[in-house]
Amino acid sequence: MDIFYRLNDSIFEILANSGFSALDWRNYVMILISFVLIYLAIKKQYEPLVLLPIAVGMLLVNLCPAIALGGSTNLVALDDYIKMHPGETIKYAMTELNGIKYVNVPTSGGLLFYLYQGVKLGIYPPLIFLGIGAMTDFGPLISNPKSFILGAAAQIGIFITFIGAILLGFETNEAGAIGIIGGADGPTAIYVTSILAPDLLGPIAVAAYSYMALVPIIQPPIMKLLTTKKERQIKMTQLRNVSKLEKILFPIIVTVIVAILLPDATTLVGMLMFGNLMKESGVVDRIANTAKNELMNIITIFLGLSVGSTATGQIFLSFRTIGIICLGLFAFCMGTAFGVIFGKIMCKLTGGKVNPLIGSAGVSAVPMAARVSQKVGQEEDPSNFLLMHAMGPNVAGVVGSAVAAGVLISILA
Amino acid sequence: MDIFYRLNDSIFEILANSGFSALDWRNYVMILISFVLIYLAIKKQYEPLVLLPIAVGMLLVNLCPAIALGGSTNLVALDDYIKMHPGETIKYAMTELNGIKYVNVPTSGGLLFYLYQGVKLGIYPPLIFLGIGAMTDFGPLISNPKSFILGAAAQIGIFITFIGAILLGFETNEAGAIGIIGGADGPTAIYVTSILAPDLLGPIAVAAYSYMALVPIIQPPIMKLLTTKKERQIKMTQLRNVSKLEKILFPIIVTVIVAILLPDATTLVGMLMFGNLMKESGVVDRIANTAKNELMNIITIFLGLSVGSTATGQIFLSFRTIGIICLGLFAFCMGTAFGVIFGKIMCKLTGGKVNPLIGSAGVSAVPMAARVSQKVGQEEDPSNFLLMHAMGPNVAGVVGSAVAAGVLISILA
Amino acid sequence: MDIFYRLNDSIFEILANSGFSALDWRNYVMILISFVLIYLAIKKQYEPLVLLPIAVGMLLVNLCPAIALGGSTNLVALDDYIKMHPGETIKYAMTELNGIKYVNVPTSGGLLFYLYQGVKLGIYPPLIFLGIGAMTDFGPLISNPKSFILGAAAQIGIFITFIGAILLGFETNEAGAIGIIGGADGPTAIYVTSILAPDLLGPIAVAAYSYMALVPIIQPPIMKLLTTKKERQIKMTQLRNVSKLEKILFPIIVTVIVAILLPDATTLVGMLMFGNLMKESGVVDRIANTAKNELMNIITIFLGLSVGSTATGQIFLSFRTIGIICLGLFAFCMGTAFGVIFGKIMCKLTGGKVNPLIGSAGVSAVPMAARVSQKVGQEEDPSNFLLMHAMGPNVAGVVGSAVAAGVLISILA
Amino acid sequence: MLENLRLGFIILLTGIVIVFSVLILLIGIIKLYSALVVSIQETFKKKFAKKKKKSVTREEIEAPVEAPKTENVESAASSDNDAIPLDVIAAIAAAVDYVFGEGAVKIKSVRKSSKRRSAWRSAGMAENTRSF
Amino acid sequence: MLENLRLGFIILLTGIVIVFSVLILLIGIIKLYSALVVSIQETFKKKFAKKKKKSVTREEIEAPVEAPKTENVESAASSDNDAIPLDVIAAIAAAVDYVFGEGAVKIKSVRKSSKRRSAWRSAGMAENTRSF
Amino acid sequence: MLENLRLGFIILLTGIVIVFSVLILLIGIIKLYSALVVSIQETFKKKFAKKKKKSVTREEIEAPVEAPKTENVESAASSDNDAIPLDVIAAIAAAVDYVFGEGAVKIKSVRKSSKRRSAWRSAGMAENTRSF
Ligand code: NA
Ligand code: NA
Ligand code: NA
Repeated sequence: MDIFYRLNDSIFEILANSGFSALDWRNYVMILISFVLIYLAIKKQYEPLVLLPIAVGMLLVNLCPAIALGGSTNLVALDDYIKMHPGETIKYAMTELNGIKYVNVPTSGGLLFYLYQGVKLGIYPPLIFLGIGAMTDFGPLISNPKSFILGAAAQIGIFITFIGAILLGFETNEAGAIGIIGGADGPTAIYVTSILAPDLLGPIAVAAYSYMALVPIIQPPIMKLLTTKKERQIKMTQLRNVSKLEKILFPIIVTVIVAILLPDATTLVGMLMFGNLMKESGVVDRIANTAKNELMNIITIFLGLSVGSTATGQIFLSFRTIGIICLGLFAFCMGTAFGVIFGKIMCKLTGGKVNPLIGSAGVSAVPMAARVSQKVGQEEDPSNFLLMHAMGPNVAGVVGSAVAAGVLISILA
Repeated sequence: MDIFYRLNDSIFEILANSGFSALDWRNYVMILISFVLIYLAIKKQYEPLVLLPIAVGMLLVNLCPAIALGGSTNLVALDDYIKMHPGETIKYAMTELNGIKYVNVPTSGGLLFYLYQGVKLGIYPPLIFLGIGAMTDFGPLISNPKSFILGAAAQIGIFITFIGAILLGFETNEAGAIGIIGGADGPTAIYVTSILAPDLLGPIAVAAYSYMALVPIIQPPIMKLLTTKKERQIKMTQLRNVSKLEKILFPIIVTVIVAILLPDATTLVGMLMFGNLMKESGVVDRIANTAKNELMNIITIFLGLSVGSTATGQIFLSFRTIGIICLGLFAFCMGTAFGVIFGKIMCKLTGGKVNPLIGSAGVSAVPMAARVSQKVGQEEDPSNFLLMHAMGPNVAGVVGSAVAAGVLISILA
Repeated sequence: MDIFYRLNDSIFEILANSGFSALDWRNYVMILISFVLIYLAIKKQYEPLVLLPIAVGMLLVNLCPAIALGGSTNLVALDDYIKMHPGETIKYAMTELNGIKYVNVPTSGGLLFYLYQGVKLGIYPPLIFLGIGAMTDFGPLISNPKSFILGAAAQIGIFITFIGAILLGFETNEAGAIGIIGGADGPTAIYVTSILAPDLLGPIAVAAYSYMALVPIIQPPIMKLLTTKKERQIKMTQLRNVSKLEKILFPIIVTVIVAILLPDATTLVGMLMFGNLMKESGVVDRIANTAKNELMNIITIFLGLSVGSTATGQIFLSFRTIGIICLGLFAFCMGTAFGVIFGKIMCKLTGGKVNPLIGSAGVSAVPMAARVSQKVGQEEDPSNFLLMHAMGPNVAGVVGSAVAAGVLISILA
Repeated sequence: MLENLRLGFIILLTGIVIVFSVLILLIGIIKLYSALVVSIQETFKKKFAKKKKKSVTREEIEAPVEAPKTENVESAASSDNDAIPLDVIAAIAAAVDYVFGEGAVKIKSVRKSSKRRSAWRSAGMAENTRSF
Repeated sequence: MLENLRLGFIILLTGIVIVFSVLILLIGIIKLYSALVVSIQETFKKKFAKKKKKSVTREEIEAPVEAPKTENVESAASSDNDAIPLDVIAAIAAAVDYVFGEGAVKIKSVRKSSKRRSAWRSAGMAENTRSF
Repeated sequence: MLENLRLGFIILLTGIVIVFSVLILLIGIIKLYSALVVSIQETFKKKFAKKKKKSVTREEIEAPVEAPKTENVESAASSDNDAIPLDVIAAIAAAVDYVFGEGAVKIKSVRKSSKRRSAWRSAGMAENTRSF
């Protein structure tokens, strides 16, 4: 009989520790949100490589918060400990509080806690940049370096959003992290947020990657609104070929300039450019291929899961998240608008040789934004090929957001 | 002359530090055991991907125990330190004990100590499950969900062995770790053991993987003993095709149910199902392929070596190891038996539509146990193809042992 | 107006934190040196897989030293902290010094600091050895085990250089690290240096890999000087075929012998031999391939970057570096010379059956040094194929330097 | 040990109860959603003809520059080649058999020829950069 | 918040100033070095005929045992095959088209046949060990 | 420094003594076991004819479902293809030469055609899951 009582107790205790009693409504809401993200990632293919791991991380942490908790020391009253571990010798330290002896039982952290360390210590985003660098061709940018202006212009959205965030009542560090959504560059956004406002990692990463996936929907109306039909029909002259030597020198020069002027941007820009140097040098294909394939894939899995694991219901479900979602959209729109506006200015200054549509590609969101430029251009004139010209501002935007990240970190961190 | 005296001293000191003087007979016995394991892994192909690294880890740690020791602080008497490092400035802290000053010289840990952290912190097994999930097809299980009952039945062996272990005098936490051998699933066994009884990692991992390799020898006699010739000749109807949507929903649903009911099983089941979701979604092939290939291979090397490194002679060579080896075999036999018995019950209940031979596949040991069902079935009737039907209980067994692991951890940890 | 003043301040502060004010001339010199190394790696293909990452690490750390600094705790005066973070609650511990309260703001370390831990803890070099083992064929050495004598002879350069370094005023631990350059084996040199004299990692790694790339220039004059034309024309008899079983037993036996006699060499030799065992066993191709490809590539990137990051101007630019460069060359020359001299002795003892040119391959620098033997031999007689015979001493040299490393560590660490 | 043994029986029973409960619950849920999915999909199939046209329009927005199938083949090249209909592969295999003798070899990996590829390569950004 | 807002404007301006300064500086430098590179390369091209002979001699020192192109193809095999002239690949593709029908498939990876290879394999050390 | 120098000489001598001792010991042991292995293998070769039949029986227990050779080829596909006799590869290469011109290309990877494969794929578990 005694055994059945205790069986009952035992099953009851397992149920008492189960999610049914431990989770609150916010966790269930978050689980639903993670389902929506999984749906968007799989069915709509919204940046699935990152959003699927993020969504799963979000799902797991809300089903079982312990999976993202660090190790700790449990103080177990000595008597209880002996009851639970009959006949064992006690191998942990003891603490005495108010005359009662406690055993200091260390507990190990959850898997996502350990994976998260790579985000917290700022290791994953630069390593992903290493891989991106190893797949990026800066040729179009080198052959038309003026693209850098468009890559800079599109970052204005970051700083305007920063002010918007302050107006909505966010702290300055949080506002900086929210602004960087406008950089339209995932690893940069995660890197900055992990330094300035780690609590916001979940919503900011989700917003950044979602809007990047939505670029083909967000940008065209703004682009059409700000340009005339005639401007959109401008055809640009073909880009010159860039020699291998120029491509090799480019990453070195960019690293030196950016790192000296803005040390806080060194890690991101340096890794991006190191990856590119590996690619362009052509002498280290072995490691360049691993950097852009297996290494980046492994880091992507770890990064996604652990970023998702910061999105517990208690943190994610607040009005601030709604603010972040709105501000993120605002940032993308602003970035696009300023890119196009500076495109128009360059169009004027060059006497109509620049199609302003390539300005919107300056937000980054590589290579989606460049394709949108191509597509909107072709809608006006099917014989117009803007893709190559838009790739210049597009990759310049990556450097631009890393520089903007450096500014934010250096002032706000 | 002085130099030759000191040369003599110096060579003598090296010999004094060599294995000849530092190792005891148990280390030599362990070295022989590691040779046997290397032989079994290479010649007999007993789960070589895991047993070979384990055997090498075992070999290395018994040749040179320091390779698995953590960093520590050596207290070196100041006078000795100065003699050994003439002319150097002392850069370490000093401690004074009984009037003698000591230099606190920090020493770095051995390679296998650092690799072992991934086992100790519970990181490797879930990552291996990630890869396994990315290669597993749960289709046969989805099309015949009743297989879950066989996957549950075969886990009864775990709990019966638990009682057996207690009867042999093991502590409850150790008994839990020993019982999980019956799960016939390597990463689960290592995960549970690293939490409940890390000292037993060596023998338990060796037993688990060895018996998994021996499944074709262990299971058939039990299967034949418990079934009639007629039962073994039952042909099962073909499984229905499972739609892609069902395959995508399956890992999500299993994660949610298991994680809510049994949080301690979340990490293992969650990673297994995340891997499977990556596979079935079809939109993240890049990272799914890395998860099941390079990432899993790297982790396998690290896991094997570091599990092996826990098997020092001092720990491994005890009567307890013999007990573990015996109980492990008992667990496999019990799991097989209960799987087959429940197969017979299902056979009865369905009016002879289920061949009880597929029950033994519920122990996991994927896909070996399913093949054994196929083989034993074909021995009676060469035209009988049970493989696909056995895959259902087989993969259900993986989920089943993870759930059983959750129960053991939640009660015993 | 106030805003513009503060804008001015803000930009001024960014400039004040920029490299222009923080870097000193030595950093600029190091940047130039890193350019030279990048040039040599890309244009001259001097061991680019390692020298390119080293050069980039060197470049980054001298542009922005913070990238290699560990996390620390900044004491920020409470008043300043509140000014900088208006409205925030203070979440860090406080310290009171001289009546002023300080906030303990923890800062995260730089990327290269974290990557460097794998060097500091001695993890990367053995893992690279794992990959090298998985690509090495010890067949030529097994079929002609006397090659071990040449592989030992070439290590004499290590110990002679050790004395040379002491004569130049280096401490004994530093001298040990410098001597190991003569091992002509990158991972061994880095492993020993990280233990004995981590400050010298930069110059020693650069010297080791540079001279390995220069082996075709350094060795031939010495080889020709020490041999007669007749000796160089000696043709060697074909090597016998080695059975698979011998190839499988070889790594096990070498591990056991070396580890028992010299525990400090266990990690390097053990991993080299484990990699080789994986290759030769033929049953674990999955993990053997990952070990020699992706895992090794990832580690190479991390190792190169973090070794380069130790080469700050303040450390690298000293007369000691010049000493190291000279001693490194000396070590290579001595190693080559002793290899050839022992080759001559073996030639004598075998009645002219050994071509002394294969002795120089004993320095390691696999497979470059063996090719040099082949090339110098063919210069005298185009029909002479020494390559296979030189591979024996060549791979023996790898084992030899690992053993020498064990000696140095066991005496000096 | 008696106490341990009692604990053992409790765990035995708890374990069996929990493992069976959880897995039987899974059976129920899987049966439920399988039925649901099958019925939903049949409903959708009927609506498919209509939807198809819409989705084509939606796809055209991205199509000219996206070519996701090609990406798919590329990234999965080393493992399988689902993106090409099995009958095409069968045809190729047959052709190879014809040349080299039946059953001798099997083409390891077949990739769709994509004229867009070279345009993309010059566009300077691997397709799969997109997600980072 | 007013204080925050003021800070916001300062950061807005600082950010814009710095981002534009850095990127415009990059424009200048890239233009400069591009011009430089182009002019240098043209100078070199003229000297090329002379140099070529020298470099051949230098290469011969390593050539008989090195075969760097083969290595290149091996290590990069999974991604691209630059080491073989495109026209060769085109020719192969044409041949395949001829056999299997136009546009149907594309050879995934072409590797130069290297008689040295087997010698190297027996030499027992993969080419790419060199750097470690 | 004099003290250091003395230490230097001791290490020089210790090092040389130890390195030579260890490696010469290795020479002895390798010679010994090589001799042993060669003699053992010759003994085994004689017994081979008998054993062969036995091992066939043993293999049949696992064969119908295991197909280890295929697994081997799969997992090692990227590096080499030892599992197919070299003469088969030579034959294929000759055929390719015949089609594309001698020496032009080399088939990179040849895999045995395995009818079991598709059965396995549907069996839902990659062969190499086995070990985990
Ligand atoms: Na951007
Ligand atoms: Na199981
Ligand atoms: Na050496």
